[in-house]
Amino acid sequence: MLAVSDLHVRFGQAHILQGVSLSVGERPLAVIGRNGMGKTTLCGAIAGLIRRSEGAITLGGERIDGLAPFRIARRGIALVPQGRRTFPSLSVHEHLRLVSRGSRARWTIERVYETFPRLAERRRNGGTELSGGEQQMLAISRALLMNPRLVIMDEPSEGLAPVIVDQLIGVLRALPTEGMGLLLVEQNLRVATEVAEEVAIMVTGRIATSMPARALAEDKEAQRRFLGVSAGGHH
Amino acid sequence: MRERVLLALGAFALVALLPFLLAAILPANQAQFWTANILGRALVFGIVALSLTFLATYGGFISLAQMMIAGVAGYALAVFVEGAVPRVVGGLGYLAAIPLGLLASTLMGLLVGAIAVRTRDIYLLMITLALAMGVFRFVETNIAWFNGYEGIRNVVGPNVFGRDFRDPWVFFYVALGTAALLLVGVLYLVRSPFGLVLQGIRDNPRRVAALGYNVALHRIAAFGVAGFIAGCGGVLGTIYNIGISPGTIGLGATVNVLIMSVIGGLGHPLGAFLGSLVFTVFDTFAANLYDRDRFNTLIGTVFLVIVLLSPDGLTGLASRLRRLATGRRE
Amino acid sequence: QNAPIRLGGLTTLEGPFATGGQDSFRCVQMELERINNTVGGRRIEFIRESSNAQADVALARARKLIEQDNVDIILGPLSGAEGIALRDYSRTLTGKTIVNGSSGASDTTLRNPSPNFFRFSTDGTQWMAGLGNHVYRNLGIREVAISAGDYAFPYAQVFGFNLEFCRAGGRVQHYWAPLGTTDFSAQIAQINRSNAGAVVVVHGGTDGLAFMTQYAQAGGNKPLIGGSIMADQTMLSARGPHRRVMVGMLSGGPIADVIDDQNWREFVERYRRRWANEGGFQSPSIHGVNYTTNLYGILAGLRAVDGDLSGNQAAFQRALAAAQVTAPTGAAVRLDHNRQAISDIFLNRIEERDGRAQVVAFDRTPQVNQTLGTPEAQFLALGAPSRDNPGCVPAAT
Amino acid sequence: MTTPAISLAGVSRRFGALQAVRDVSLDVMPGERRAVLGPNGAGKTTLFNTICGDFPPTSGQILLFGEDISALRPHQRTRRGIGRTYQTSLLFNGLSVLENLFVAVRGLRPGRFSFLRPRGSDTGMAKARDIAERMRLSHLLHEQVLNLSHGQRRQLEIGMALAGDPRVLMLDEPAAGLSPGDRPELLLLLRELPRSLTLILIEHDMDIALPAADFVTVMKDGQVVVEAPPDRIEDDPVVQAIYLGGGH
Amino acid sequence: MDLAATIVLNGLTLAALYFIVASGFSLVFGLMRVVNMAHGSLYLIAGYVGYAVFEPLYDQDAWYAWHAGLAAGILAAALAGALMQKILLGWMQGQELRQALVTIGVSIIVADQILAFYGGNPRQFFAPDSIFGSTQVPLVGGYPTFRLVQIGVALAVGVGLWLLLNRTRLGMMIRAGVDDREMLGACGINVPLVGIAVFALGAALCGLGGVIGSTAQPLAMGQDGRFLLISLVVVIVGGMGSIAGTAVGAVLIGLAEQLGQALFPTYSVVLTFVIMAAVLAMRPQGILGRA
Ligand SMILES: Nc1ncnc2c1ncn2[C@@H]1O[C@H](COP(=O)(O)OP(=O)(O)OP(=O)(O)O)[C@@H](O)[C@H]1O
Ligand SMILES: Nc1ncnc2c1ncn2[C@@H]1O[C@H](COP(=O)(O)OP(=O)(O)OP(=O)(O)O)[C@@H](O)[C@H]1O
Ligand SMILES: [Mg+2]
Ligand SMILES: [Mg+2]
Repeated sequence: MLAVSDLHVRFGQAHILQGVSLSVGERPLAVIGRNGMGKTTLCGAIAGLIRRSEGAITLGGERIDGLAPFRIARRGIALVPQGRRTFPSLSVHEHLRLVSRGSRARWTIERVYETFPRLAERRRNGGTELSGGEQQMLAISRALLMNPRLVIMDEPSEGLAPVIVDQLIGVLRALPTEGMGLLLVEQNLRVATEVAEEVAIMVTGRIATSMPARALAEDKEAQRRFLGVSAGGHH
Repeated sequence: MRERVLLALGAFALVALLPFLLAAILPANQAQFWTANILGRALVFGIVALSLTFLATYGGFISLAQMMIAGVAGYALAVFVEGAVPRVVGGLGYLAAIPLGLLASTLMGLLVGAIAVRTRDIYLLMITLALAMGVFRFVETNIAWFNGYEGIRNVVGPNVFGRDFRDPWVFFYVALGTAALLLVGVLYLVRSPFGLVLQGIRDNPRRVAALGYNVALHRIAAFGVAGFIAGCGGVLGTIYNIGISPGTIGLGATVNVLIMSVIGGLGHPLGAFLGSLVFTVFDTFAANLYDRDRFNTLIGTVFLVIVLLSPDGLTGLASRLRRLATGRRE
Repeated sequence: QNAPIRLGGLTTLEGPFATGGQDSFRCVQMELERINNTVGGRRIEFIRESSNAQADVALARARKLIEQDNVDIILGPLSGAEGIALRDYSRTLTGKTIVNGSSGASDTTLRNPSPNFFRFSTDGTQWMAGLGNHVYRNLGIREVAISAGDYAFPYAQVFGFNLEFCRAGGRVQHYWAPLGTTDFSAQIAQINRSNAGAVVVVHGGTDGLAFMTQYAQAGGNKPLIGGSIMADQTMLSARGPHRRVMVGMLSGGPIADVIDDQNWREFVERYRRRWANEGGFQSPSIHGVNYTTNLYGILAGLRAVDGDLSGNQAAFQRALAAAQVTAPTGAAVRLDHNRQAISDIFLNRIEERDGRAQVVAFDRTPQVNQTLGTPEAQFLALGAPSRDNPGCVPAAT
Repeated sequence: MTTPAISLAGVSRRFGALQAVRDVSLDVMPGERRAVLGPNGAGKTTLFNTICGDFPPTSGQILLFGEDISALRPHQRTRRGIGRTYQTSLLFNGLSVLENLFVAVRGLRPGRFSFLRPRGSDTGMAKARDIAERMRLSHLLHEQVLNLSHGQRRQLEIGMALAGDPRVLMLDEPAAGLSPGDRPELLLLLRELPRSLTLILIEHDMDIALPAADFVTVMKDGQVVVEAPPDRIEDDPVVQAIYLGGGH
Repeated sequence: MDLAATIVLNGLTLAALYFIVASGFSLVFGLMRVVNMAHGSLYLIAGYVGYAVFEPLYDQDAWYAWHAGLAAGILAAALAGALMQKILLGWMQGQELRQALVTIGVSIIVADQILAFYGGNPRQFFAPDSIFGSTQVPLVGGYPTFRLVQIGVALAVGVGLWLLLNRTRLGMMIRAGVDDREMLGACGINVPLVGIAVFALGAALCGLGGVIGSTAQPLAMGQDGRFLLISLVVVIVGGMGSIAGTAVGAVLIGLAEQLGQALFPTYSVVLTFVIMAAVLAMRPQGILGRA
């Protein structure tokens, strides 16, 4: 569905993305990597928020790179940005109304409220009058409500309580059955490995390697090499 | 950082030599005109613009009150100095009256800062504009102290080392010296704790408080500093204009200072002077370049083009070029 | 010696005063063309500059004319504060001369005048000469309401009116409004309720129009008496409800549209022919005429010295001081010891003539000097005109 | 008995109709490591805000080492030894990493209001570098903070709080946004903090929160619902139900 | 005491005019964070273009002359506004200061070009006879009907705007666009288009004010600066982006001006600015502005 080939991004002289190539099909793809490796930059570039300097991005065969963000979104790409970026002057409910595709779509406002009851309770709060986690839920819902062909999620589990994280995992796993592709950037290995079958590891602006999620979950060596996870870390 | 100071000083050294250059290439009267009424006038405006640039660049405060504050210094001088017409208070020599003027502008600066202490962004721009217009209207209507619409005339300026201030060269070098001192002062200040905190307030006042700083205090102090700078410009300007009248601090003048700062660029204090120079040249010669009845269209267009071309003015343009040349990332 | 004489023109081509400014250059250009730019055997080169009616801008422009464009004489400026600024500047000059354009503040020449600043046009106070007496004596009105702008020029005019009206025994009630006021309804409400026999209106361009319009809308019906710039083409050529009330309005000033004088008829004729299809008015504006009068002064001076400006213009300036000219209106003009004009002032009434409102002179006060006849010492003792000093001093009984 | 470092008595904070924090009373002893857990929107961050003064409590009393600070303004509380991080980083984007830290250090020293530049020998500068070292940001010392990645910002965020060596350190989800590799490092850093310092920690990552804490407070709907030592948290039925869920 | 009543009524009618003009400014200023320094120029454009249409019709005394002028003025302003946003401001969204300066540049040019086109002579619309004369008002007596009409128009504008902003999806887009345009775009909304729509609407309102204002007061050079300042003050005092706030601000300023002129004419001008400074010092976000 989504295909990125040899994508480069530069900020001034800084060469942030140095030829990223990846493709997302029906099944979710997870991208992980240490801080400052370029994951967010990648998401931004695909969504059209960051100008790419070279490379091609296609969605279902059509070129989308260079399009204005809103056109890319209309082609069917939704983004859950890092740092939530909810709108202070819109209430929770207005956020949802703003992007809702009506009541016949797969994801409806009602369904969002069922999935995240917390949001239902806060429907009148402004976008920043929410707790960190609530904002995160809102950002996720905002993307899902667009009923896109592909969702890009940049660390969606950040700030969520474990119980909500489990719930999120459930939701994400169900996406393929609803015909939604998923590009998932995560720092939470558990989420990444449980949602995606394929995991790409990013190191200084390149996809260093990609492997089956299960393999990575076992392979402490790979974790150490690419993520610097010291064996003692988890218990 | 060093390099910025050197850059600035270098620029000024260059300007210091200009008069001789001009004298070499132009007829005497024109050389004098350029020295006093283009360069000199540009320096005076530049100093006022500098006070705005200082607040905008490092504090994020776009203050439109700076011209008014400069005017306060000018009026204070005119009110107290001997020989001004009409004589309001008088009796003081320039040596006493000028510091008085600077004191007045600094206090006015602090006052503006205090009144605006809780406002930000566009709101700050507006409240300062309102204060400026308020003072302007008051001065324009008050006869007893400011002689209303006609203002106070005949502030001829002191003798500097036995040379008359009306001598364009004297005026020019005094203005230049003042400007240089103020500029270096600003560049020094912004890397001091005060300067850093000021920039912190620009980026994130809540955190500044959380780190144990008194935000209000720093903000007001910043306006005080800017007030002093503007005051220097006001004093020089008043002497240059042989007096001061409300028009000097009217809406037009206020906006002009903003225009200069932006043309020059809010990225670097030096921009203030670049901007004022460009502005002065156009302001003076637009009428020659273009149909005399329509030169405002020309000024407007030039201004528009500069703003459209470069978000951060001429200095921005310059540094971008430099970056391309050296291939270094700032 | 045969290099052209450089004459710098300074007026206001921006903002509210722009129309007056344009017209002043029209007239100057016309008169220079008429003598095809030569006087005393020397060509005259006319260099134009424009200020925005602010003192410091006028000063900057004047400096440019003198120092950059190297002019010998400046003709200008247009408004009061500018005039005073240039008067001060002229003092710092040697070998240059500034001749007023149309600025009408008294102090420019009355208090500490400058040796090389000349004014062949009369000032705002002089322009009201004869009006006060006429209102009191001939119209028998004993009390008036004065609505005036709160700045120098109206001060001068009100001063001039009161000087006569109060001395004659009249009572006045002042309503000051800041420059730029365009909603006078509060004032008008008060005025209509007062028992004033007439309303004296002294406002500049737009403000004046606003007052008249709203006076009309509020159904005002007291007789109107206008300041010199109220009864002006800029006002009358504007269309609007105000016209109704303005017909019949009295005013005083250095000009009128219709003056029974050969000079004037020819001048107006010339003006129409030259500018009819280049945006000119039906007849020249007050500013146009003032600039012209001052230009005549300059030309007279130059003729007297055969265009010889040598010796730091000393001879020329002496000639100027002694010059006697006839203004376009046919009024004789000479200068007093302060180099300020003494000339005729007209009493005007606005009438409908061949389909349009015109200012018609029905009387003139000859040779009005700057103190309206009062001995200078006594006049100076009254102090400078201002809101707090509107010149209303009853005759000592 | 010793006076608690932080002592809350019936602290409440409401936003309009909503009681974000409801009558919370708790004592944190000097040198204690206290973890505050709870579902999203439980009121944890708001509790922090009431303590550091960003949102003063609508009712209740806050004692810092016995001194009532309920009425003080934020910067005054900070000067009395409270330091905190923010859930969503609040940094000075226009300044470099080093300058950010320097401002943070200087904030609690005499002469914090000064027109004089720090000299090369300035201890504050030295301290700033040292902290950058500890937060593994040395390679970015002169980078403009605007250009930092999310995780790098989180690191700096913690550094800023440490800079003023507070007596009471409050961290709001310090691990959020850190890569798996950096989390153990963070844990180590927390463990190595001097015992003279009191630590209050909000964290959703149990691999950090539990090992780091001596004692755990669990909140829900603005109230304290469970208080227990870490080892008894994970199998506490209430906590599982409202917070951990089945995943653990 | 009928004098007092008259003055108050004057204040209110003046406030109505200020509200109409300022509401457009508030819309653009509050919702797009653009301090449109060319707002006054839009007022002039509407006025002069409107008058150009009005005059010939009026000479043939067509009853609809004024209405035609009104329509023309509004259209002209709206068009100008839309163009300004499309060509100059759209692509530098978010750079508040820069935009403000661009509009300053525009205002300088427009003022000068209008002077070139129409000359400096003041003009004034004649209100249609249906609303020209005067009406009997209790306490006050005969009162210019047109000034009363102003109040009606102002009310209509106010209600309309409120509904638009708080009841429609467009309103939500606009508000969200202020917070984070980039993200709004990523939500699939054509942000530039929204911007143009808002600008056109704001300008149209200003145009409405321009023609109505030029019927109540003379239309001349310098009016642009005046109404710009008034709009600024009104919006600031009321609180930006808040329609209700703009109304409050307008009433406050309108009354202050009239009372000031009646009580202490000399310093009445200063009064406006004193009020503004005072309000902002107390409530930085304006009386009804969101913090
Ligand atoms: N505007 C910019 N200019 C220069 N460098 C930048 C800019 N934005 C980001 N960078 C650099 O690009 C690198 C990648 O940033 P990015 O945010 O994509 O990392 P990331 O993988 O998302 O990290 P994290 O996991 O912490 O979110 C970082 O080193 C950052 O410093
Ligand atoms: N400024 C505000 N205005 C109104 N309500 C607010 C505001 N800030 C927070 N709230 C509400 O207060 C409640 C507590 O918020 P708080 O940020 O303390 O939760 P939290 O425990 O930190 O949650 P999280 O773990 O997601 O950060 C939430 O329901 C939130 O909606
Ligand atoms: Mg990231
Ligand atoms: Mg929180």
